[in-house]
Amino acid sequence: MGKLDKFLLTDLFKGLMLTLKYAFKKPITYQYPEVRRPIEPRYRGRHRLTLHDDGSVRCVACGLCAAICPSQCITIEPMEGPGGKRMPQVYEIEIGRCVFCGFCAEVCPFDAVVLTQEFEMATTDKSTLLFDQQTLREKPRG
Amino acid sequence: MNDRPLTGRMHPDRTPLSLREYEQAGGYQAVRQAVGRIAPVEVMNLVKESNLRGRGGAGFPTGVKWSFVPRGAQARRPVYLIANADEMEPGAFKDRRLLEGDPHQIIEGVILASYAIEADIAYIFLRGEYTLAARRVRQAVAEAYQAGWLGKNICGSGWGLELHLHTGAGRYMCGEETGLINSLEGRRATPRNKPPFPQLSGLFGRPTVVQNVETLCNLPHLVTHGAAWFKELSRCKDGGTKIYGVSGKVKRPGAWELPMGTPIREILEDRAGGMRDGVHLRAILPGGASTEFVTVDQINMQMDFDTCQAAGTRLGTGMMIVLDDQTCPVGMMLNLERFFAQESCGWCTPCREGLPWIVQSLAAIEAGRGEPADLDILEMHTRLLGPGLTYCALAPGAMEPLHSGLKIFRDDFERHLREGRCPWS
Amino acid sequence: MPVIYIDDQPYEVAAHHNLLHACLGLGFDIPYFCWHPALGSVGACRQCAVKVFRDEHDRRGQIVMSCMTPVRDGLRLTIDDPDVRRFRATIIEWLMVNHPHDCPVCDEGGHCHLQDMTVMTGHNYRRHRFAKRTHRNQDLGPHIHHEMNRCIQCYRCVRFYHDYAGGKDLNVFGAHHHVYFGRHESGALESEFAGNLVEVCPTGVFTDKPARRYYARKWDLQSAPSVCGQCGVGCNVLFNERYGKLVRVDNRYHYEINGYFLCDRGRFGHDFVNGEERIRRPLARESRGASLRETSADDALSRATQAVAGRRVIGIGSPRASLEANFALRELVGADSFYLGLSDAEFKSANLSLALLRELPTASLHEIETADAALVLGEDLLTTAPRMALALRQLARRQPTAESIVACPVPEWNDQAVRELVQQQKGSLFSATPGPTKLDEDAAAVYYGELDEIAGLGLAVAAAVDQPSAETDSLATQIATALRNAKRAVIVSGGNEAVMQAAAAVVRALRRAGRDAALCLTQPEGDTLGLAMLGGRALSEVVRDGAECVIVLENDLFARLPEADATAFLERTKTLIVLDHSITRTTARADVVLPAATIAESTGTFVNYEGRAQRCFSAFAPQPDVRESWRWLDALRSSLFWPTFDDVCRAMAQAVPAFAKAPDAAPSAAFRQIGNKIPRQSPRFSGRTAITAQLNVSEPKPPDDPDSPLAFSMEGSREQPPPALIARYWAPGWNSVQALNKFQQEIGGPLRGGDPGVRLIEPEAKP
Amino acid sequence: MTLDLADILKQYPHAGRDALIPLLQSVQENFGYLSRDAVIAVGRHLGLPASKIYGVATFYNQFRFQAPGKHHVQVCRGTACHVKNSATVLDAVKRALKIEPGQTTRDGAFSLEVVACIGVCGLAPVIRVDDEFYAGMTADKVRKILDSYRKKEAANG
Repeated sequence: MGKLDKFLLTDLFKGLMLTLKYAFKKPITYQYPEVRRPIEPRYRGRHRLTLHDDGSVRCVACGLCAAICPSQCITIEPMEGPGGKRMPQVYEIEIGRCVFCGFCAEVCPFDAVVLTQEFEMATTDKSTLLFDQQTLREKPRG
Repeated sequence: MNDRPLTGRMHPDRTPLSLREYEQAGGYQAVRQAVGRIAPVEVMNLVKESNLRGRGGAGFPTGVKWSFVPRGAQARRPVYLIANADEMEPGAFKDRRLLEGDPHQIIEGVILASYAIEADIAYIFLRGEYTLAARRVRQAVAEAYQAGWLGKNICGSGWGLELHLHTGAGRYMCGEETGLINSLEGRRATPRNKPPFPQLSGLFGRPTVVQNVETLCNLPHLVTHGAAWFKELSRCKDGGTKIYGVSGKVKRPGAWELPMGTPIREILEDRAGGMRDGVHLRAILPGGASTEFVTVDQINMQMDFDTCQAAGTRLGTGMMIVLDDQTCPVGMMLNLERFFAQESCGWCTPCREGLPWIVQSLAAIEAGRGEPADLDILEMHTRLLGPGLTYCALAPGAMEPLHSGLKIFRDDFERHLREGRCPWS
Repeated sequence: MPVIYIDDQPYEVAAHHNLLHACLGLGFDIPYFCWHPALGSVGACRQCAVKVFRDEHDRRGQIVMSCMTPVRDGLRLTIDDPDVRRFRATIIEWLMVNHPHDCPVCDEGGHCHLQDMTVMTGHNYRRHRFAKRTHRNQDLGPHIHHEMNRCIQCYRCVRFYHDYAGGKDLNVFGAHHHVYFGRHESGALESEFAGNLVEVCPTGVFTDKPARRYYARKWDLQSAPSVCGQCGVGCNVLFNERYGKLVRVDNRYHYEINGYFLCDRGRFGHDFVNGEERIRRPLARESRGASLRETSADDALSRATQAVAGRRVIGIGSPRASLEANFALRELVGADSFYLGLSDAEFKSANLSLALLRELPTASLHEIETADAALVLGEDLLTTAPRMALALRQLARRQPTAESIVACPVPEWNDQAVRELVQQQKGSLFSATPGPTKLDEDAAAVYYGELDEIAGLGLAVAAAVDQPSAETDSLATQIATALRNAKRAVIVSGGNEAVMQAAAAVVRALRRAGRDAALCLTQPEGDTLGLAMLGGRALSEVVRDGAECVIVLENDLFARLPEADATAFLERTKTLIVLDHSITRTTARADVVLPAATIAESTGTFVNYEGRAQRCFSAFAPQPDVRESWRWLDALRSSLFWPTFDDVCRAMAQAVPAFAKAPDAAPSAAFRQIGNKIPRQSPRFSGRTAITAQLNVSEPKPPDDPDSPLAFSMEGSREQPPPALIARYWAPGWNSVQALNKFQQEIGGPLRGGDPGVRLIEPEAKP
Repeated sequence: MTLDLADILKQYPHAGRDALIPLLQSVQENFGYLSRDAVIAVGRHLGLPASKIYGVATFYNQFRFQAPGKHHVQVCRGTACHVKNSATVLDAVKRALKIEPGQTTRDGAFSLEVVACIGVCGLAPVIRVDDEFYAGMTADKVRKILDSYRKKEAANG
């Protein structure tokens, strides 16, 4: 690099030119949260407990998801529901520990737990990261 | 000399021979000749020599079977002899004829067999539905006791025999010798594992021989006339005559006593009068429901144990079932397999679960809901319900008609699948 | 020993086994259902097919059922042949034709033999497309849940319940594919051993009904080896916990004692651990007359310490508390003030038992099963020691077999054939009891009479053994002849002193005659004999002695003393301190109640009827205020002597010579396997990090266990632990209890490394 | 009923287990079926638990456990009838009576039995109600015949 270039601040102007060039182009970043990025179809996000048509959970509390879970973040306490049907009394996922591997959904014999595309679970209070059955039943936002 | 020893002296009107009639026709002569006169072992050797083979279906040489029974001080008493009259195979009715027509003949047979194996107690295990036979045999047993042919000290020999009549409660499994023994003990008629064979540990854990009615009926004649005479009756190397029967759409269905080894054609055409008019023969189950089909081109086959086996089927009971061209072979097999599935005792897995699956598959095919995979399922069962793989011979027997049927009537099965209905319906 | 060739490799095997037994023993995996090591073979399921070859040139081979094929020298076979593999997979396919595939909701799921075998055979695709047959279930009472649709018709349940245990009310009904296993009408199962159906059934037809309330998978259970304290037999059990609740009690195999089976009292009798009556917080009252109130542990301890300090204190021990707890109490109050918490009759019988056991040899349950003759004097074993009654029944079943198979050679494992040979013949089992018992029908002869008459019969038998005379035809002579003819005889008694003495007289007479005879004396509770060995004064003396301060250890005085005596004694007591786990009439009168841990939550040593010391380990850590009794008692002393269990156990071994060997009952807490503790949880234990997330999202440290080599964790050694520390039966591919095969030296034989426990009493007379 | 239970049992003194099946046969012959009481009485006589007797009796085809109905319906399933579609006839009877073979309707009016062959193959497919044979059955005819029995029953009060 010559002294002249240094004196004329060529590099600076080159840089400014690049900035100027992009100033008139369409931006490539998303203005999250106003603008939301499309999510890939096989994205694995927050869990959801699927329901029967009558609103009861499909889950029979067999315990396979809890057993397969590599981060051991699923807790199930089964109970006998109406008509002797087996169902979960407690179904909790401690989402803060979840690695979103999707094994739980994979292993479920009834497709009762699925991974949705929801990913916005940030919080300032760690204790809210324990998702109980009610939370897991809700339809994901968006 | 009489060439129909078993049935020759029966009344044409099917009334039974009374004790007096039986004795006048030479009955109980064999007992008089043998019991106390010749050693039991000699009687057994005579039977061995005569090549008498069991008429129940398996065709095991009778004398050899008896030779496994322990004798003398070795034997744990009592020793039992059981006459197997639980004739339940579809299409079989030969024993009924023998029991109803000449009840003393079977009693004499029982006495001789019991003497040969030194048995103390004998049973006749009769199919429950044979009420007429039960009445006649019961009467005959009472007469025989009265005349001293049964009871203590027969013919002054010091040897005695008790004979009981037991009517079955209806299960095909009671025809299997160990199933029969269990039933007689008042248990469920599930078969037993062999070994130990019943000759060593049978009824109440004691030595027991189970023999078919027809086999036993041969004994009095065999003892009276000798082994040479007996062998001459036959047209093959097995001795004696055989009761052959035909059922199906023939002109004169029935049963006849003919020399062992009579060809199918003679039985079918000379005796049964051939097929009914307008009906054509397609295949024959030569030995009853649990034997392989033979086709029309094998009709000259001699009906004896070895020839049948060489031809890939079995002599079985010798009561043939004829399949004609107006009956759906799939439907016929469905009917047979439903019988076997119903009569499975439920002890071993392949038979208990396999046979109902076969029935479901056949029923689906017959109803036009079959799938090509069903044929593979059926074929698999014919392989895996084989001898040694199941607990007893019921399932392997049930597979025999299906095994050959799948080959012979392959086109008919495929037509069912193709047309989605039974072409005969 | 014969040599068999599996895939051309030679193996030595025992001659009297069947091929399945031998191959499993060699470590090969062959799937099976109807065979059971204790029940023998019947060849019903056809699952254990292998291919045998005529000689080394035979390549076609023949498929046979390995369970029905005797071992013989030079036998060549293969387990891994395409034909047999296909056949075995098809057997599963057939069984699956009607199996409901409801594993997710089935209580057996996760420890199901059928699941294991399905995976083992590789069957995975269903080709049967028709309707399944269904059955109605029955209500079989409070203990067993019935789900008939899952049945695979292996006939094990009836063979165990009916043939092995002598139950009358379970049977098989119907025929062909409608075979039904159950009662002839709904109703509670009557057998004392019905609970074993849960383990005998290879799938979920019979499941543990109390455990169903908790719906826990085997892999989620935290378990520890323990001992049943319901009677003096000392059967080995596994306690299984989840969420702080005792979920299920399983059989823990012990070759010498309970083998494969437990009685229902042991299996279903531990519900008090979760009971409403449990004391979970220390209780104290301000003054006499005030009511008991919950208080803190510190407060309760300080009250108790104050009451104890400087006073004469009486300690009352307990036959249901561990040796260590009783020892700790004795150390606290001094040997002179230590009273055995036994009723008068129990006291006498326990001391007499001890004296007799020191004189004459005794027999384990396994030795009873394999003896040739037995005489029961005075005891209704089905109520006092049910598992012993089951062992005697096996003697009665086995002994005529031995005679029959000489006459007609049949292998002993060929169950049906053997039973056919034996018919109704009964073995040399004799019973003399005050009234009819369920064991009577197995006995060759039965005698009913008052206890003194029974003692008289015993003495008459002893006399007849001494002087055999063929002419008299009395019952005593008949029994004496049978006992004299036996290679090994066992006399069972208990309870009444005179009867026990008579039983001992029979044993002595037999030994004088040069026969091998043993004496078995039942004990009413888990540690009765241990208490007698520890030694102490009779409880009847306590009423006379009295004291200002009394400590009662896990005992209810009203059950041991006459009502008036107990009331009077407690009236005179100024301060009553009671340690117990549940509310009793004694705790209701206490001034301080210290909540004791139950057997499922504590580490301790128990001594069974034969003087065998056995260790129990806590299956789960007790709640914060609940402690093992020896811990409370240690805390009552001026300074802590015994921070861990090993300390108290060692101190006891030093102080009491009879217990010198007690520490050897199981490895000490210092035991490590490849540097690791033994985990109480399975590697699949679920939700570890999240299980307490509702309290705190940070995962807490698992509780420490300074008392044992076991850890309250899934982490630790994955090797097979020493037998006293086996917390679950699991092996790769074997999730059900049948994984036990992999823990035994020989199938149906002792555990690898020897059976746990140590006998503390050496009789003078050598067996 | 010709004999009562005690008389039947008296014919089998000191009987063992092997007398079980003959004994059950005579009970059924006299009463038409094996009642719960009869089974228990037989059990007491032979020293066998009821479950064992039921275990044996349910194995065999011969034994019935419900009292036969006022009208006993037999459906033939022999080969001849099979060929002429006796399966649909049986289905129709089962549907009309809402019972399975071996059972009796709740009002005790009908019982159903499947027999291997009635022996009138010329009339196939055939059913028999009490002593009356009905030939050439179809599902429709079955319904009508059973209805007529019901009506007769109602008319008789």
